[in-house]
This record gives sequence, C-alpha cells and structure tokens, in this order.
Amino acid sequence: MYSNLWLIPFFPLVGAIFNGLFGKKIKNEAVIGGIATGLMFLSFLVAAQNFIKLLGDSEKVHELVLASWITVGNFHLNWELLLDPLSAVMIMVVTGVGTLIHLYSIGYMHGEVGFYRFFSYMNLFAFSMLMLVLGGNALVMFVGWEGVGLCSYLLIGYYYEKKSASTAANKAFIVNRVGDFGFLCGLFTLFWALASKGVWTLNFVKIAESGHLLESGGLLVTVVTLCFFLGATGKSAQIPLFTWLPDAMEGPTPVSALIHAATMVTAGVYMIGRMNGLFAMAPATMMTIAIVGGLTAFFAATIGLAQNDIKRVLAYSTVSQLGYMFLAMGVGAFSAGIFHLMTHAFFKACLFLGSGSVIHGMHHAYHHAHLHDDPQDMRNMGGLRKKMPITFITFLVSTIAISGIPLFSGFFSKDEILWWSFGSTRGHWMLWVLGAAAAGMTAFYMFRLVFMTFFGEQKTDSRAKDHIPESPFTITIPLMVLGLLAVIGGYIGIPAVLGGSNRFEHFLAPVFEHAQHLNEIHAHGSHATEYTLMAISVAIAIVGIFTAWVMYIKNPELPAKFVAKYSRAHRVIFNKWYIDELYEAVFVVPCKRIGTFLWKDVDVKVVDGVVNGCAWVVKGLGTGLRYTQSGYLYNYAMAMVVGVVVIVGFFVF
Amino acid sequence: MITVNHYLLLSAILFAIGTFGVLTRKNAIVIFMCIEVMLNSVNLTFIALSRHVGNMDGQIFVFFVMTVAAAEAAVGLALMIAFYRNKDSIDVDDFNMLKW
Amino acid sequence: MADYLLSIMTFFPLLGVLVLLFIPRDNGALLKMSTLAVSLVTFAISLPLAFDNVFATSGAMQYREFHEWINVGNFFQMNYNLGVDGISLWLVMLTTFITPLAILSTWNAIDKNIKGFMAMLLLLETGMLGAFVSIDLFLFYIFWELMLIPMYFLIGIWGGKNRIYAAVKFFIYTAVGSLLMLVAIMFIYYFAVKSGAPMNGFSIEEFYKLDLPYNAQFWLFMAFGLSFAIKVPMFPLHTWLPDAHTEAPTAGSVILAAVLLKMGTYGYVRFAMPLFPEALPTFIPFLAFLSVVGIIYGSLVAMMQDDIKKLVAYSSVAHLGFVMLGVFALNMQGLAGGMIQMINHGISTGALFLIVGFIYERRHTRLITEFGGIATKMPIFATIFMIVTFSSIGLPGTNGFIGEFLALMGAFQGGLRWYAVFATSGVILAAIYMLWVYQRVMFGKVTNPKNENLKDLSVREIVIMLPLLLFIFWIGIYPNTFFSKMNPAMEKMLMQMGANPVAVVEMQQPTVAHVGLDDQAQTVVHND
Amino acid sequence: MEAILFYLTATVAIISAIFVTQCRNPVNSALNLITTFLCLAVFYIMLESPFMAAIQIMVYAGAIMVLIVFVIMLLNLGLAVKSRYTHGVPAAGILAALVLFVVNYFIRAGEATGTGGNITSEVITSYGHTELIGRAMFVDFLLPFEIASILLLVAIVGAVVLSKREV
Repeated sequence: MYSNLWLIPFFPLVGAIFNGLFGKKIKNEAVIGGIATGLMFLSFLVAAQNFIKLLGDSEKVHELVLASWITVGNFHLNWELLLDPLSAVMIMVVTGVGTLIHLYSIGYMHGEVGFYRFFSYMNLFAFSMLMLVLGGNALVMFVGWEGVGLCSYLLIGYYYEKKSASTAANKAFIVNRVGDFGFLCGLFTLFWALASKGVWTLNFVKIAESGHLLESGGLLVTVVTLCFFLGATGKSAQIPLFTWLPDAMEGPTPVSALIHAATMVTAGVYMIGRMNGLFAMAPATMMTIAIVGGLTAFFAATIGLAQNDIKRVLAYSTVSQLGYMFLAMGVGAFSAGIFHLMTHAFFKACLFLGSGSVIHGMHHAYHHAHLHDDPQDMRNMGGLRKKMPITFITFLVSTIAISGIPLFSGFFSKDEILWWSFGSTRGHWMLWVLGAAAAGMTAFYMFRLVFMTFFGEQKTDSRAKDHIPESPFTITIPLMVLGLLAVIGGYIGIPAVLGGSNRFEHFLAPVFEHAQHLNEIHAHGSHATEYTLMAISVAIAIVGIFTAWVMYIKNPELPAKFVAKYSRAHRVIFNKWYIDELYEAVFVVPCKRIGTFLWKDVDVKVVDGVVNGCAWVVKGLGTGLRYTQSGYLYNYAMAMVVGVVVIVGFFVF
Repeated sequence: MITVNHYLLLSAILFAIGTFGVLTRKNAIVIFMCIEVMLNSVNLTFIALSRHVGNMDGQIFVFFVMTVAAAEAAVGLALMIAFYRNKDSIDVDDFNMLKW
Repeated sequence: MADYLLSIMTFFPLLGVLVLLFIPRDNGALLKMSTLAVSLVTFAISLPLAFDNVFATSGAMQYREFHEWINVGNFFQMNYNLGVDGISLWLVMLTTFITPLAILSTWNAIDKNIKGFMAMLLLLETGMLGAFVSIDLFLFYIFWELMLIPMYFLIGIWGGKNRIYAAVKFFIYTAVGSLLMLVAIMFIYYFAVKSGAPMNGFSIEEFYKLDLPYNAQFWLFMAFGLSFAIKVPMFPLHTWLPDAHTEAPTAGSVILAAVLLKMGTYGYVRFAMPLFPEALPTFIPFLAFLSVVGIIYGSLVAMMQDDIKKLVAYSSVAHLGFVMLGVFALNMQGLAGGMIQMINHGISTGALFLIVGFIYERRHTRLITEFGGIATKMPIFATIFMIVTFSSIGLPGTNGFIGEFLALMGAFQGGLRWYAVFATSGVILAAIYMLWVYQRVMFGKVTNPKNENLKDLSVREIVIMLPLLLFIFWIGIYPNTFFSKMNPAMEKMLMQMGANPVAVVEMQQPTVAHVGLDDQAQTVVHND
Repeated sequence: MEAILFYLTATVAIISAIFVTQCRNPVNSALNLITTFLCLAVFYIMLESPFMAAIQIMVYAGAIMVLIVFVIMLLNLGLAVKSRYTHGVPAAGILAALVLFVVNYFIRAGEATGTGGNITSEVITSYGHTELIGRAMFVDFLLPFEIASILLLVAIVGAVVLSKREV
C-alpha cells in the first residue's frame, strides 16, 4: 500500500552521501545543486503521491516496518515509519518547502567554497527531518530529532572560520541538548510507566492505544509530558531555551529559512501533536505549555521591536510565532497549531528567502564597491522596492500574511489560535490578551522591517547604491511560489464561522479528535463572541501597521525621539532582556568554575594528594631504611651468613 | 679410626675459613677463590656422607656442584673482567652501585 | 582447529613475539610488517567466533578447552580452562580488531626500540585475550597480571615527558587492586575446599554455585569490586587514568582505553556481581552513585582541560560511568546498554586517541591553544574527527547513542531512577566538552603559523579510521548483530546475579536499594 | 696409618685454606687454593671415591684454577694497594667462629643415621667406582645431567656476552 514510504527520506540521504563523498571532486555547481534539488523533488513527488493516496483512503493510520533495530529482552524496537494525516501534512511541508529552498540555494550559494558541503548538509537535514516526522516510534523520531540538531549545528557553523558562527553552532547544539535531556527523561519515564503496566513499547500507535493505562491528570503523565515539553522548548526555541535561535542566524540565509523557520523549529510542535493523547491527559502540562507559548510569543515580539539586523528581526518573529503554535497546543487546539505551523512555514520561509535576496543584493553591491558594511543592517537599506520588485512583492505579501490581515493565510491560522485560547475549555482570556498583544507587535515590527527596507529613501552608501540588482531566477522562483502559498495557503482551513468547512481540521481529525473528545477539550462560545474577537485582533494588527507607517514613513525622526525618551526600556529590549548574560552568569561561568575546581582542587589536590601521600609515606620509610643498604658486597654477604647461622641454629637447638 | 664426623668437622673448618675470607677480603678474585673453598668443603661433606650412608646420590650431587662451580667461574670471571674494564679495579669497595 | 581456536588465538601473538626475536633490531619496516601481519592473522583466527550463531541460541560457554595444569590435590589445583560466551565474545573481537589498528597507528610514531615496542604490544594482546577467555579464576588472574607488565613498559619506555610517574602510578594503582583480588580468589577457593562443594580447580562455573555466607560475600565483593573499580576506573580511583593516557604513546592509549578499561567492567559482569549476588544489593546504591558522580565529574573536569588527550581521558571516566550504571541496573536493557557501551567506548574513544595521535605526530603538542582552524587545512581529518566526536557525544544513529540510551533506560527501569536522571545530564555535558574542544581545535582561522603547513591524513591513517567509522554506524543503525549474540548469555548472567532480566521496579516503591532480590519490589512482566 | 694420613692432609688443607684467604698477592692465593684442592682429592681417595678425586683434580685444580690464574694475569693484578681487608674483620671472625660452632654442635649432637645403603666398600671394589657413578648419572639422574649441560652452555654464552667489549 504505502510501501514506498521509505523512499521519502531515502532520496535526500542518497543526495547527502553522494554530495558528501564526491561533491568535492565534481566541483560543478549545477551538477551538485541539481542532484540535491532533484532528489528533494523526487522525495516531494513520492510524498505527494502518498498524501493523495491517504486523502482518498478511509484507513488513515499506516505503519511500515523497515527493519528491526534493538532487541534486548522484552524490549523490541523497529526502524518503522508511520503515515497518518499529521505526518502526511508534515512531509508535504518539509519536502515542498525543502525543494524550493534547495532550488533557491543554488543561486544564493553560488561561488561558495563549500558549495558541495552545503548541499550535502541540507540533504542530510531533509533526511533527518523526514525521519523525525515519519518516525513510527519515539526513538526513530529521536534519531531525526537529534539528526536535525546535528544538521542545524553543521549549517549554523557553515562559515566555521568565523568565531561567532562556530560559537552559535555550539550554542544551538548544546541548548538543544538541554532539551534532549528532557526528551530522554520523558522517554524513559514513559517507557518505564508503560512497561510496569505490561506494555513494552515506544511505538506511537501503541502508546496512543495504551495511554489509558496511565492515570489521567496523574503525576506520572504530567511528569512525562513536562519532560517532553522541555525537549520541545529546546528544539522550538521557547522560553527558557530560546536564546540559540537568534544566534543561529549566523548560518547562510537558506538555512535560516529551511531549518530555523519552516521545519526544524516546528519539530517541538509536531512532537506535541504526535503525542497529543498523553498531553491531553495532563491539564497541568497543557496549561504550562499555553503559558510558556503565550509568554514566548509576547517576549520575543518585544525584542523584535528594536532589532536592526534584518535576519534577527525575522528570528525573533519566528520565536514569537512558535510561541503561538505552543499556545495553540496548550489550549488543545492541536489542528490549529499544526495549521499555523504550515502557513508559518510558507510565509516565514518566504520572508527569510526574501531577506536573503535582499542580503544577496546588498552583498553584491558592497562587493562591487569594495565596501565592508554589514549587508544585513536595515539602517543601510531603504527604497529597495524599485530595485528588487519581485522580492518586494513577495515579501510584502508574506508580511501581510504574518500580520494577520484577512484573506491572507496567516489570518486564518492565527485567528483560530486566538479563538481557541479564549474559548477553549483549557483556555483563558489572559492567554488571548497575550496573543493579541503579540499579534499587534508582530504587525508593527514586520511592517517596520518592510518600511525600513523597501520604502523611504535609500540609505545605502552612495558608492554601492546603484549596484543592487534583482536576484536571479533560481532565487525569485521559490519566492514567487512561496508568496503565492502565503496568500492561498489558508484557504484549506477556513473556519466554520466564516462559512468554510475547515477541511484541514477534518483531515487531521483522526489524529486529534479522540484525545480531545476523551478529555473534553473543545472551544465553546457564540459566533458573536468569535466575530468580536476576530474584529479586535484585526484592528490591533491594523493599529500596529499604522503605527509603523507613522514612525518610519511619515515621521522618520520619531523612532530616535522615542528611543531617547525611553532609553532604559529600549536598552533592555535591544539587549534581549539580558537573557544571554543571565544564562552566562548562572550556568556557564559556574559550570566552568566547578570544572576547574574539580580538576585543580579535587582531582589534583585531594584525590591525587591521597595517592601521592601514600607514595610519600612509603618513600619516607624507604629513605629511612635505605641507610641499611651500604651497597658493599660484603655487607650483604654478611647479612646472608647471619641468616644462615640463625636458620641452621634454629633447627639445631 | 677416622669416622665420618672427622670429615664433617674438617669440612666445617674449611667452610668457616672460606666464609671468613669472603667476608673480609676486598679483592673480588680472592673472594671468588674463597667461595671455591666453601664449595669444596661442602663437596667433602657430600662425599663423606655418601660413603657413610652407602648411596651414590651424594656423589652425583658433587658433580652438579662442580658443574655449577664451573659455570660460576666462567660467568663470574667474565663479570669481573667487565667490571674491571669500567672501574679499573676489582675491589669490592668499588662495587657499591647496589645501594639505593 | 575449532577445538583449539581460543588457545591458538590467544597465543598466536606470543608466537609472533618469538618471530620478532629473530628479526634484526634495526630492520624497522620488517618488524612493523610482521607485527601487523601477526595481529591481522590473530584477528582472522578470531573471526569465526563472530560468525558463529551458537551464541544467539545458547548462553553457555562455547569453544571449551580443558587441560589440567597444576594439581597439588586439594591444596591447590588450577586448570587451563578456556571458553567464550556472549559476554566475552565481542570484547574478544574488539581486542583482536583494535590491536592491528593500534599497531598501524604507530608506523611513524615510534622510533626508538621498535622491536621492544612491537613485542610489548603483542604480549599485551595475549594477556588481554587470555583474560577474556579464561574460565578458571586463577588463570584469569595470571592473564590479568600479564596485561599489566607490557602496558607498564609501553608507558614507561615509550611515553611522554612524565612517563615514569605515570607508569608507576598506573602499575601501583592496579597492583593494589589485583592483590586484593588475589586474596579474595584464594579465600573463595579454600572456602570451597572446606565446604566440600564440587570444584573444578578455580572454575567460576562451580564458584557460581557456591553458597557463600553474606558476611563473606560482603568482604569478597569489596575486594573484587575495588580491584575492578580501579581498572574501570570509577571515581575516585580514576586519577591514574589521565596520567597514564597522557603519557602513553598513541597505540598504548588506544589499547588502554579500548580494551584494558573494559577489563574492569567485564570483571564486574563476569566475576564480582554474579559471584556474590547476595552482597550485590548492598553495594548497588553506592556504586551507582559513584558511577553517576563519575559521569558528571568526568565531564566537568574534561570540559576544563587544556590538553586534548587529557580531555579524552576524562571523558573516558564519564563514558564508563554510563557502562557501570547500566550494568548495575540489573536488567536486560541496562546490561545490554552497558555491554554495548563497552564496545562503543572502545571504538569511539580509541578513535579519539588515534585522532589526537595524528595531530600530535604532526605538531608534537596536544595543547588546545596551539591549534585552531585546522579544518581548513585538513578537511578529511575534520570530517572524521567530527563523526567520532558525535559518536562520543552519543548522537542517535551512531554507536554511542545505543549504549547510553539502553544503559539509562535500564537504570530507569531498574529502580535507579534518580541516578538515571542525573546521569542523563551527562548527555548535555558531553556535548559541551566535545563540541567546545572541536571548535577550538578545528574551527576559526588559522592563527598559529605552525599550523599553516599541516598535511591532511595519509592513506594509512584513513585506512586506520575507516573500520572504526564503519562500526560507529553499524552499531548505531543495526546493533542487533551484536545484541542477538549477547542476549542469551546476558540473561543467564542476570539470573546468576539474582536478578530478573525483565523486571520493572514499580514506582510506588522507594527508589533505591530494593533491586533484584526483594520479590515484593518488582513486577515480573512477560510480554510474549 | 689412615689416621696419620688424615690428620697430615687435613692440616695441610686448613693451612693452605687460611693462606688462600690471607695472601697479599692473588697469585699466591691461587696457588694455595690448588693445594687445598689436592688435599681434598686425597680425602676423596681415602673415601674410596677415586673417580671423584680424578675429577676434582681435572676440573678444579686444572680447569677452574687455570681460568682464575688466567684472569689474574689478564687483569695484571698486583699486590693490594690499600688495605687487604674490609672493616668487617672482627664481625666476620665472630661469624666464622659461630658457623664452626653451630656445625660442630650439630655433628656432636646428632649421629648421622641411615647407614645401610647398598653401596658398601665391597660393592665399590667389585664394580669399580667409575661404573657406579656412571650408572647413577646416566640412569637415575639423566634429566638433571642434561639440564646441567644446558646450564654450561648458557654459562658459555653468558661469559662471551659479558666479556665482549662492545655489546
């Protein structure tokens, strides 16, 4: 039936290995990029075929066992894949967006020394991500989970000669590892809890089936889900583990688009969706998730207000949007969360690629003029809409989408989330306030970005300003496709209140409905309330856009005054609430101190002190006794004779 | 009548003399010769007792003692030559590298 | 052939030593070639073991060999009693597999007294193999001590600046432990003689059946446990390890890490734990605690090292903490995790030492600050180092993950829950110290002019690394090759330890101490 | 007659042994040692062991002594330049006396037992001493005999290695 499922991750793996081994010899960029992109596209085709098949299939959950993996005692684990509506959506997003970004990269990475390396890593990433979403048990998922972490590490550190890049890569991996610690603890607890009930499994389907063995709302299931959530915060850059994502912008821009916007960072959301049965059973965890998600959405948005680096703004925007998804998961709006995941993948990938296009152009211009200004600093941009029309239009469309303006994709998904956070049985009006405030700020800083970059006067150095070209077609085609998706992507999930049938939710229902039903999670409230909330959120977004227009188009001197007036607040926000410094002081420095202490004091002084002390005692005794050893032959001989006499005497007398 | 005890006493005397020589002399070759005296005194004991007991084993033992003595002579003297080459002396006073 | 396979395998390297004696000392090339050939033949001899399916079905000792050796009646009797089962199988294979690689790695590194060096390596191989295949406890002890001597010379003669200190420290640490063990062995033997139990020399199979009183078990476990804990090494008996590793030549470090440390863990699994099952529960909380301390302590100390080799050495302390924790879980997952982690550590840490050796040969320094930006100069090296680094970190898909995962999972199930949670934090620390050192050595720009002209790996060096890389992925992706042959023996061994292989400690019980023996504390679950 | 011969020879043996230990010149010591060996050979004949006497003369007085004298000559050792004696003379004297005392006490206290082996004077005269030795050596003690030969071989090799100038 779905036996060709394994081909989906297999194609990128082949690409990764091929380019990794032979890319250096091939040298031809078209061949390397073509292979990588082509294999991604093949993978997309297989994914689409399976997706369509699943659409028409009444049986929605399919497992495919590839091989056995670990067999120890009662513990048996397979390499197995799982196709259900949830993973079907995910593979479509991953392979689809992935193919576009691969195509984009051919143009963007042109002329790089490590061209083959880049594509090898990208394909490896696609492979890992597909393993993550297709994994049929928690451990296969974890392989993908760590695999994407690895690729993220490799790609962030792609410019490894830059210290900041390699440091950012390390930070990303290590912070993710903190999350993995949670993931593993959750896995162990879950497995042990189930095994003690007689079910030795990590298989998702079986976990879902035997979830009822655990006490609903009990301590155990809360601990398990909290541990998993810690894992999710690491991968999806939520409070408290979000600090790595902005730094991860050291990687090439397509990487930011694919990994740090569209796919990998959403893995945490996907994972919660995958285990929704367990999460639904733990209201305390759900509440934690909702609060953390809401707070992340809010805080990241505040930081985004003040950044000047085009990619950093997008990075904080990503963190903020991920916060939305977690908010959705936390209030039980699983399908809304996944929906937002998908639309976010479209418009955020488009935004990142658009920013990449801008950076590409700026870089080109600076290179031409032999300048070394920062091509990512928005203060050097402005008025680019005439120079890069395609980039501008797609970028604008995506910005509108992320701001939640009606008829664009972001509106549908975001409003669904806001509605659930207000009306769900697990929701609360304060969560809605957080979400709405974040939405307003999002609209503000995204349009600030657009206005600073594409409108107004051109602030680029005069020597470079005339050399900014529109990007080549390998870059613009993905932009156009993604821009289109950012517009229409929302129409598959028009909620019932707007006259739609929300086909997306129906499609995902087999995965989520059971748990939602079992734990009485549903949104309630009249249509009037829903309309009102919708109107308010749209109004907030428009206010945000208007403010941005006032501050950056109408009165360009206003922001400076504003900063001067609230300098302290600005400094805090500009420096990201000093979270990095806090972590440095609380974790990194003590850790190093303890390490040094354990080494220099405990190891060298105490432990080795005891050991060497023993040696000294023996040596001291020896020093005393060595005076009995004259070294003269006859003294030894005499000692021997004395011995003989004594022994013989002993026997004789 | 000379009994076995006479022989034993004689060999004891020779043994004691040899011991004294080993312990007092400095010249390594003389020490070596004193050891030969001691060995021979033991040989005498062996043969005397062998005859007294009426068994050949003791005499065979003397053979082996001689073999060992010969081997010892060869190796010991070679050692002395080697030593003399290094130290230009065979005084045991100079043989004090064994300490510490 | 099959009847004497183990003897042939064990003593073939010794035969090689004899051959070496007839090669002139200044013919270095021939010496190296013949040593390599000998070790490769030994590997070839051992290969049938790996392909023998009998291990998948039976947990008993296979390839038995039995000859009386010393017999003084009841006073003292020991036999030449060999055999191999699923527990020792892969350790034997690891030994024969690593030795040729270690020899190959010394091709240009050793220039003084090659003959002696090679002879020591081969002698060491005999000692290691003998220790793994001995059934007779006394024979084991002989081989155990036999290993010590070549290693002592390898460190003491061909080591670095501080080699004498390191060698003596290594020797005395180990000797203290092994003498205690000798006393314990003698005690068991004469206990068996006095109690009139059926005996077959010092055969552990008979000793397993002994009914030692708890008090005796307690002290005997102390003696055995201390001896093996030194070898493992467990905190706080680990300080010989960094010194020995730092000073040892590359080949010595590789073998020390890959095989010699496994003697300690193997000793626990084969001797200390099954021989004294009643004393075991008393010690488990304490030993598990030390294992966890070892994991965290080793990682933290490794993080701050400025010498790469020392860093790897401390990371060994952490890795072996995982092994021990898994073993002390007393269930199939834990034991399997511990066992496979032994192999993993042999492969990954062995590879790391080889890598350190490669750059040491080029630059004659191991200080991290001397490096930086090597990745640009040595791309192949960078790739291999990267893979090994991630294997050491325990990335899924590589071998390290399987071991750590199973060990931790087993510990979690076996009632060592909190220990496991703390041990899991070692996963984070491992990433920190390994990635940090990788960054400082490989990434960035080349700042030190001495690094400008570094040559990438030669074909020989790549050939050394490839088999290791193969196994890094093999164990990561399809570990069942190994597990299938370990399972029956592990089950048998766990029964002997008085544990239920598939026990799950219920959550209502207090978390520690009630492992294995207390029937109330476990629910036995059969899932077939 | 036998007693006279015994005492005479014993006196010579003891005196020459003392000379061995006391002579200033090693060559004199060596010559005195030969005398001691010859005296012992006489005792062996008195003990009806002519073969042993012959061996004694050939091996000791012949081979070993030649070697010693040869070495003395080779090293060209003159008279002891410094004191002949170590500073342990009194202690050594006491010790030697003690040894003598202990052995003497041993001899007097205990009677040698176990007489009655089958090798009596008659047997020796009828078979001949050499044959008896040969029988014992090549039948009862064959393995030790062979091992002794290896020992000698090793000693030869050892002597060659040690006295070589460059190893």
